[in-house]
Amino acid sequence: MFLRDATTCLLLLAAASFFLAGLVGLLRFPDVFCRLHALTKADNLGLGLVCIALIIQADSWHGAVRLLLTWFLVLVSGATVAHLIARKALQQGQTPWRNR
Amino acid sequence: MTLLFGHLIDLLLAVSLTVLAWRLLATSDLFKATVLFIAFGLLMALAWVRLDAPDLALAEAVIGAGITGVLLLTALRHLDSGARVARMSGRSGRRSLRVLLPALGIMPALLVLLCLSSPHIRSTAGLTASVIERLDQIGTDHPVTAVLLDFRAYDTLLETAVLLLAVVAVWSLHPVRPIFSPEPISPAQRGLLRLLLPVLIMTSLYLFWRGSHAPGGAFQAGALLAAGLLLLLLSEQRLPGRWSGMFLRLLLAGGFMIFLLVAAGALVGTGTLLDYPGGGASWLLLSIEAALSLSIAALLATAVIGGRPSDRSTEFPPRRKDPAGEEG
Amino acid sequence: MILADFLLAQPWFVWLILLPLGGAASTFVLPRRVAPIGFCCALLILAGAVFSVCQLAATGSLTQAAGHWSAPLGIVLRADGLAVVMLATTAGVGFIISCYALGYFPARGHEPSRARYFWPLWLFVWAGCNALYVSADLFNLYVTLEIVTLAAVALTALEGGAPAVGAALRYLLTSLVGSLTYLAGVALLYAGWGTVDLSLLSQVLTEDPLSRTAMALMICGLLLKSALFPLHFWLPPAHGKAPAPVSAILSALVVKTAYVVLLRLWFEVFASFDRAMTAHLLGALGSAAIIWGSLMALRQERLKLLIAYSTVAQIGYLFLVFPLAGAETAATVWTAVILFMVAHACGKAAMFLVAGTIQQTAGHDRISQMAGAGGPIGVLAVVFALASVTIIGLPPSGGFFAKWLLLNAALATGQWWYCPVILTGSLLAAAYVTRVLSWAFLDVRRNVCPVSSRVMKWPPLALCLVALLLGLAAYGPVRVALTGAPVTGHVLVEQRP
Amino acid sequence: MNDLSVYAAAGILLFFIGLYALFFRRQLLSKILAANVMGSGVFLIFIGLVKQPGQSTDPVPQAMVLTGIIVTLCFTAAAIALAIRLKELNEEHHSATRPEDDFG
Amino acid sequence: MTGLYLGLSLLLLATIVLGLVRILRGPTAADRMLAAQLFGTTTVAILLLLGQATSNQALWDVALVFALLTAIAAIAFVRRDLEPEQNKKEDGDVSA
Repeated sequence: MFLRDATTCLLLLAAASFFLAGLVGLLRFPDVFCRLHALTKADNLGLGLVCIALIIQADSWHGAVRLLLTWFLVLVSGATVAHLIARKALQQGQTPWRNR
Repeated sequence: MTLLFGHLIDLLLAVSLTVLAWRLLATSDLFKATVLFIAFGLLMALAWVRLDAPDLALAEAVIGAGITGVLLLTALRHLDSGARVARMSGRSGRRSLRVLLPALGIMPALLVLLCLSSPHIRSTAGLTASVIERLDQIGTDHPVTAVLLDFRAYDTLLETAVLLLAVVAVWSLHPVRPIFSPEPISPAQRGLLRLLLPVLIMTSLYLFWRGSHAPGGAFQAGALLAAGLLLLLLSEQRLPGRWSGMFLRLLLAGGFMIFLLVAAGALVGTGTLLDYPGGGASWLLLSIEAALSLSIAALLATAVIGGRPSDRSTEFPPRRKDPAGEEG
Repeated sequence: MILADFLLAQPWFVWLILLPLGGAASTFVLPRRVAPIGFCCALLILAGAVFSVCQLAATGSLTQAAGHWSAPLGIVLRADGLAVVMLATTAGVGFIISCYALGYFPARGHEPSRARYFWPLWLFVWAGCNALYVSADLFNLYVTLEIVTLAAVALTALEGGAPAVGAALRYLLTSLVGSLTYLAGVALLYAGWGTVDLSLLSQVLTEDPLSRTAMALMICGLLLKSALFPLHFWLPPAHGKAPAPVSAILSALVVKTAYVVLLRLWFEVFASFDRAMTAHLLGALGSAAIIWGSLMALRQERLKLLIAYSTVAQIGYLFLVFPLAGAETAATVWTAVILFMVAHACGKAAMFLVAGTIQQTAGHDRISQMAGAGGPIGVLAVVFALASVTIIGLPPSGGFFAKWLLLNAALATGQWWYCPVILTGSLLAAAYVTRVLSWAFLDVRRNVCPVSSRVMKWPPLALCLVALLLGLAAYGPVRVALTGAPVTGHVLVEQRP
Repeated sequence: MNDLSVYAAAGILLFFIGLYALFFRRQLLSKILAANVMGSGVFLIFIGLVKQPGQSTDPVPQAMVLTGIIVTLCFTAAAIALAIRLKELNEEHHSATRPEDDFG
Repeated sequence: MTGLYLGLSLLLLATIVLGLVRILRGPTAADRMLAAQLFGTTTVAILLLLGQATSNQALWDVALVFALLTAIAAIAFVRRDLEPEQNKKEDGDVSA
């Protein structure tokens, strides 16, 4: 019981740090292509950790399945949308930022 | 601790809703306003959750984040070039209204004070108890669905009329134009559609089925289906010409007409409007709901497309022929 | 015999909601048969309204709880005198407008889409009006108001030009503000007293800041929707630019819907409140509307705009009711306002329909260039003149009788200053009507193209005859109007010193 | 005074912000958004005032707000269709009469 | 545990509020759309946590619906056609 709660705590704290990282990325990265990483990597990972933390707490299998399905959908949508937005930005003539 | 966090969430939500509304209405960049409005919808859904109204959160999620978003983003193409034409033609009165400014500043403050101090607020029990009490007389055990489809079914009938009316009004204005850009669709988008659509339909069925005993129901399921239709539309799927006539109109009006027929049948049979036989047999409610869901999906998607299908049975909505060319 | 019993036993006031709704849906599904379906529907509604009047006269007051769920949980429909008079007026005026529309929107013209969408939208307006009159539930009233508004907006835009679409958009946004403000008031009332039923609220409502705020919000919202001066800015463009039958619908019927809700609130829900200040404010705004609307009408260059401003002025009379409704004059003003609404609906609809015919014959509606437009037709001039009689308020019209009752009430309550306002309004009305008549009908140069179809000539005549003779046969309508009315006392036909 | 009153207060503010913007903004889309914000404000007032802490929310206003949300969506769709039509008509008019004068 | 769930929801809500700066600042339309997309993900997380905190399973349905619909606005954004960014002139604030 204690172990379960402790794991959940740890996972949630980790998730919080990923979400914060995503926020910093969104605010501080120099252009849209960099910021897309905040969306696709940090936040989706954070959500994944939240889902796992809640699955540990879940007492029925269909709750767990719903959580996994939610994460999966967000993951797929996030990846696709990042690709689409990047493509659109390139089409509109934005050039990716380079650190010179 | 728990209570404090709850309070802080409520406070933060309320403040950010207000600030967001102010920012989105103050900007003159319409695209920015639209994106802020989508974010506003997200926060509204969270507010409904905090207010313990998951039905409203569901509706706000589908309508605020999904359908209104598509509606506004699609409309922007026609509206955001140049503020001059997109401006109301009238000019009189606005200057004189400025004198009302102080009143507009003081009134909210007064109203807030009043509502928070009134002894009547929250002293009445409301109707929760009487709804719960009568739930076993009817064919559903989710209170909101019971109110929508039985206790205040007449409101719902008229609301469905408003939905149909909105489509009639939109269609009366102009023939449909091609609404999306003709450039090729990314294969990733097609892949996403193939993945999302089955899940979306399943979820919609699930919401529909849950509606009889938990948050969900005909409206949310229909709106979710409408979002699915819009996703199809965004991927260049169209209604073939032979279906964009009578079939489409029957689909749009079907839910309303069935509801109306049930109401009229009850009026002939029992002399009372919407008095379901057998105290609201669940199969009857279920079939009304099913027809309503389908119609609502079609109505919302059609209202977003904005424009009537042409008389010569062509695809609905039409394709844009020339990538660089004129609209219409 | 069985059939007759069955028909008489039907709750016709409920059928009057379902019939146009069904008609609207079927005309939408079958766009090639709109005119026959729509016209049959109008006939059925007319018959239903007649039945309703008979039932009301026989039984007193008609009520029904939808789905057998009584208030506060369910929605109660209630047809009292006011509701039935309005149902009958709407049915009569609506039937005539439907006849006229058969000629105005030819189904086989070069622009079939206008006819195709006029009918479903018009039937939606009709259904919304009927549902509104019989509703006894504040939230249900909101939904019906929205049906009427949305359909009326789409009808306004049916004309197709940029001015009409702009006017429709402004109408929509203004109405939306009005109904949301009204809804905010409903929310406060529900939060405080846990019901939205009119009669339950009138029993439990206590006068305190919360209920007074709710009252203020609801009244403000409804004032915006019923276009009382100075909130009338959206009305003239919308009514002036719409197609003629639509203008008739808007001016004769739609404007009065919000006002009917206001009457119900004032005389029923908030009846026990101390509202002298509000009443005087509404009376002052009404007086200003009479003077301002008439003066603006006098200045208009376009016939339809002139009639639209005349509507702004006539709305003002409706609001004189609030200050004049004293303890012993309540029944008098109640009767007066109902008669006034009936007379104005008939007269104004006739005027707009004539204006539409003139516009189609002459190709424009500029008053100064309209010389002779009515000449070769004759009947148009007669109809317009007869309709003016009730708008001005000359005997024996319904307008005269209503104003007479208002004057009596003003004297009986010692508020003599409303008398000059009413009289000035009549004089100004006479002035602007004479201006049209002198330009269009007396200066006959028989050089305009001949009149269009017959259905556009004769139906308006019936309307203005009704308006004209209403004053002579006022006993019936007055008796119906006072059935189940929330007022008591006598109708002061004669002012006692 | 309790924790949920903040939503009612926010609702009142949203109502007035929307009202203000509706009168003073000139772009049509802003006006339409303002009406939506007003609507959200009214709905928040409705539920925020009715909700009692620790109890489930009264289903009757929930159903009413659901109806209100759908009705507002219908109005939004109609208003946007009207706005697009108005802009089209104005453009036709301007390109027909004064093609050079197309900048505000 | 409930305190932790609510606290984390509060934190996530705060990241949304701070992230609004990106929508307000832009500078390009893609940036704004991207930020809105990010909020969708965060909202899903908040809903899951609130659902767990109040043990109200209906909120997970709301989260599922959000997860399904996060993509739709962004897809509408890329599918509408738009003049290139440079042509989009910032109109002066017309509210004055």
